[in-house]
Amino acid sequence: MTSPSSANLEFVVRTIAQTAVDNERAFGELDAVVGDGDFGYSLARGFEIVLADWDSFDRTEASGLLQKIALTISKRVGGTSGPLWGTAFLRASAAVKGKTELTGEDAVAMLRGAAEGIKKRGNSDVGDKTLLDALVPMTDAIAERLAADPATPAPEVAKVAAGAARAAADATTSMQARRGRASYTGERSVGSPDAGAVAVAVMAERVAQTWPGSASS
Amino acid sequence: MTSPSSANLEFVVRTIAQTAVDNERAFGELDAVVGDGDFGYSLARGFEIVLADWDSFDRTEASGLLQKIALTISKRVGGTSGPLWGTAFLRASAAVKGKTELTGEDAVAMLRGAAEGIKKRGNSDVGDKTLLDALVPMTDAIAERLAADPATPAPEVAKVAAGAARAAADATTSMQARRGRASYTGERSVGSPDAGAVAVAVMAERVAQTWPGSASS
Amino acid sequence: MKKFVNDPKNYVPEMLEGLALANPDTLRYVPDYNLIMRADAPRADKVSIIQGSGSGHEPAHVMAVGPGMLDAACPGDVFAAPPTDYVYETIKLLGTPKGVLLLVNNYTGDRMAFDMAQELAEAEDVNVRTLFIDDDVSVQDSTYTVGRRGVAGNFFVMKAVGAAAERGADLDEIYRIGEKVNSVTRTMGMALTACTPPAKGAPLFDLPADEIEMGVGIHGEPGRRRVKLMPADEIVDELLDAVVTDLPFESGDRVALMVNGLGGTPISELYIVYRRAHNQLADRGITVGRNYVGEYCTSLDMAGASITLVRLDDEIESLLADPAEIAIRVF
Amino acid sequence: MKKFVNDPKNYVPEMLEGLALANPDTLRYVPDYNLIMRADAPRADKVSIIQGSGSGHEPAHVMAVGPGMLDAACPGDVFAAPPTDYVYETIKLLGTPKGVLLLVNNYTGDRMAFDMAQELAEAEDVNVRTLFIDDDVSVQDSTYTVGRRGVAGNFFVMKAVGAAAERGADLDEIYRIGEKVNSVTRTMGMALTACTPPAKGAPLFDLPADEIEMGVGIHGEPGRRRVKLMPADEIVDELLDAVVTDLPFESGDRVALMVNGLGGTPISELYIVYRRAHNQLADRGITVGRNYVGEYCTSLDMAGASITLVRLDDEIESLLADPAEIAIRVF
Ligand SMILES: Nc1ncnc2c1ncn2[C@@H]1O[C@H](COP(=O)(O)OP(=O)(O)O)[C@@H](O)[C@H]1O
Ligand SMILES: Nc1ncnc2c1ncn2[C@@H]1O[C@H](COP(=O)(O)OP(=O)(O)O)[C@@H](O)[C@H]1O
Ligand SMILES: [Mg+2]
Ligand SMILES: [Mg+2]
Ligand SMILES: [Mg+2]
Ligand SMILES: [Mg+2]
Repeated sequence: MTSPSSANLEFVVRTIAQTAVDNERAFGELDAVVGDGDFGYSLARGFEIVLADWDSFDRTEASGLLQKIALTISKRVGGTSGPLWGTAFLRASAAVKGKTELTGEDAVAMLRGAAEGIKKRGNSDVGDKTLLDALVPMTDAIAERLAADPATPAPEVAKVAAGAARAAADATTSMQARRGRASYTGERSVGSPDAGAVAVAVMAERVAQTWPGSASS
Repeated sequence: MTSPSSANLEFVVRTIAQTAVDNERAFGELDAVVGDGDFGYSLARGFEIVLADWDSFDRTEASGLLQKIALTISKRVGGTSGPLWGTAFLRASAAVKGKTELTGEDAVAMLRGAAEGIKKRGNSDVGDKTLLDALVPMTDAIAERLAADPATPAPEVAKVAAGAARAAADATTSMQARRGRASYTGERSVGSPDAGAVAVAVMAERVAQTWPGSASS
Repeated sequence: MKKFVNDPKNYVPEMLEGLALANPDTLRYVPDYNLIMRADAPRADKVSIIQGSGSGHEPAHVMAVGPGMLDAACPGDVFAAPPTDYVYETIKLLGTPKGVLLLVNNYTGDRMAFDMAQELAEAEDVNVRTLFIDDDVSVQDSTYTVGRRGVAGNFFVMKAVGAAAERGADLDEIYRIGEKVNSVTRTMGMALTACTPPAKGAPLFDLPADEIEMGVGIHGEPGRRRVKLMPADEIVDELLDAVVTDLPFESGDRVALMVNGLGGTPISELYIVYRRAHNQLADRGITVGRNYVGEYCTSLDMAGASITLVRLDDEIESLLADPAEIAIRVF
Repeated sequence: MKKFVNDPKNYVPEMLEGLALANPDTLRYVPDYNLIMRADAPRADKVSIIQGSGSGHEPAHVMAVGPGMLDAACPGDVFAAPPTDYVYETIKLLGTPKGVLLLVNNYTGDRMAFDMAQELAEAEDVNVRTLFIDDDVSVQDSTYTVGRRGVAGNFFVMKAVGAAAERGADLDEIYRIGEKVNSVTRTMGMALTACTPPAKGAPLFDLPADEIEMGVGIHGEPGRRRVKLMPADEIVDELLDAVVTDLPFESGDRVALMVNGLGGTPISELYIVYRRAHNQLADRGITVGRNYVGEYCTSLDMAGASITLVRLDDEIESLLADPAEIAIRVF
């Protein structure tokens, strides 16, 4: 795998941000099924500022950029998503502190850092029917692929990630929520996918589809 | 015409009361078009008490019976209809004070008394798109028929009354309301008949259809 | 029909019973005449103030009974004036040597019931005056109609005459004050949705999802015109313009501004309305001396709002500022 | 969507602006942090009380700011906890030598935002304690959930700690009182209709014309079960039974009873609910010492209601009876 350069990181982050903005309504609808419908709104309000302020961010260093985004999110995003996604970006930032060139292992480390941060902040784990149930399997799939073939090209890794995230997000449908607002509904949360998990999958798919130079972009 | 006996008066009054109770919803719907929808409810609440208390009423004398009904209505019927219908019965009562046998002229006198009472109480007149626009033409038609043939049998008079009331009530559709709640809507009151006028027509029709010994009963 | 209702015929009595249970020391419910009165009324040293009207406008008027406001409210069924007899009995119960003031919103049914009841009571030597309230600018006053309707502005009349009565004013003085307040009070409302009278069990009129009714009456009577849904600020501008130009209110005036919810609109939205109204008045050079945001005169569960302005002078402002204790409260 | 709204993104700020315009002498709106605070806060001789939560529950909590209740409210967007940063800035603005008490309804997002903000503020030596409110009996408390939700019962905690703070109590004492009130407060609500968040522009969930949601959350979260529409009395019986048996409240208890409207239900219906609840409590030998009928914690325009009981003792009752001056008012 060619190391995910700073440009790749910028691409991924911007794509996540753009996906959040574009899917405000869709993500909200998903959250409305057993939640309160504001997930799309909350994410979009934060990430639209990320996009608007993008040019003012110092992007020379990955860790610094991620920290800046974490701060923007904690400042402007409310709900459960503000602290969770803010923490996720902060931990991703910490995982690559001081690095100038990013490798595939760094990508995995950032994602693992993000997941650990969410677990701690949310007092939650895989199996609780949250975005962790897409994020963690996706990270595992990336790590596995890179372990099998460290030279896997980045667009290929992105496709693996997207496939794993989508399958995992879909699989949340049969789970019962044990964290977040959806958990109040007990068994009634079974039968629809978790909004946060789907958001992770949609973001990963968009990243894979639009990866610069990728076939399907 | 055979003189409308006390039994005939009792039949007419009971039929009016029963019609009001049976048409609570229908009369309410009519009032909802440009009014506030409570006309059927108001009438029904009063006339259901008239029916319930019927056996306790002293019915030996027409005037006394009508006065009793007037009192029941002022006691229990609210809205515009309470004072108007209460006044109408009170004036009808006054028109036959002291009489033991009722004639066709007495019937006309009672109806004219009722209409005059409504006009005075409501500060209204024929042409304002109210129940007067059915009551007055109906009374005129009865008076006319009895003038032409004083021996017209009662069921026949009832049919004449019903036909006139219906035609007049239908004709209120093209009128603009100048009294009552419907008048607030100005030109928007044109296009639907007045609830009060229709009620008069429906009552007259029921009287005609169920007149004891009448063909269609 | 999605409502807290048992038998629709008991809607009003059960509400009144609940109100009395919630205020056992201060209010008395008289089921025979469908009446809510102050437990300590009538008081010989005070004019009694009675407001009657159809129900469905709560807190008006049954929840406005208490020291500094009404001595009694005499409600009819939903949207129906009370029967004459109940009004008459209420007047008799509340009669005092100083007299009784009847506050009546200007509707045909209410006028007739109160006129008849006043006549009956006067025949028994009760000293009664009746004040008609007609603040609704959405209805053109003309000889072809029964005149303007009384809507949320009735709150200000109740409050001012209630305060004056509490201060010990006599009947003529109180009547003068009430008439003055009514003469400087103007209101216009609009509906986002229809209301559902419990006895009807369905919306009183059809209002498509993208239309609103400007100038609606508090009984769901159609208003001036039906228009497409607009942003809050545009709605406010239209209501306010109708109200301001009617009196007219002018630059330099000091006013009370009421944003009244019609029953189904949450208070958050009422403050969005208030914001615009306040700012628009400031632009016109009109100062808001007192403001009222909440539900004062509703139309069952109708979503919508009305805007009322009262031109203040020292006398009115002082009466509005007097204390009052009624059932709607936070503590 | 039939609402008084301009750009849905400005729903909350415009409401707060309206609230501040309506209370220029007593409230201050700080747009940078979406904050409403007492104009005279912080006061060095007094613990500051802050409540934060999503918006859409008005009058909770921005309209509960004032002497005797909150010193500030820190609302998020509709149904979304405020951003951590805003909470942090609010704590700093309201910091006093006597400390700050944060009142937080027990929801994941609110807990996290307030936890993080408290950590940040403590790092700057502000003395902060956080009290979580969780009165909703419709959610079973278990290790598999995040615990009970905080709903309308938060009013009683705010009122009691607000009164204690005004009396000069110190932070630990106030915290003790707040915890005690929370521990004897139980609520359950139900929805007749869904609510419509302005940003979504459509009802949050589908509730057929003949179904209701028992145990609904104040953010439109589904409740215990969906059942066929019932008469008011049956609804009340089910809510009350859930509340009474949970603590449990027992014969001989003296309680505060709150019937809280969820935003779209008129006060007339709330008194129909009150009537039944009061009578049912009497049948159980439970005395209503104080009652509250109206809107305290809403869910936008949802039609529905919740019933809250608080077991009173002399201390709680005396704190609830203390004066307070907040924006929701009649005069
Ligand atoms: N404790 C938690 N840990 C991890 N993720 C969570 C937790 N609670 C909620 N989530 C995620 O957040 C999403 C909801 O976010 P959001 O709508 O902002 O929260 P809220 O419930 O406060 O409205 C859920 O779909 C879920 O993926
Ligand atoms: N001033 C009036 N004179 C005569 N009839 C009237 C008058 N006002 C209303 N009506 C009649 O009363 C009917 C409405 O009665 P009702 O619904 O009880 O009145 P409200 O408008 O008080 O609800 C109208 O359809 C009309 O026929
Ligand atoms: Mg949500
Ligand atoms: Mg009517
Ligand atoms: Mg009526
Ligand atoms: Mg939320």
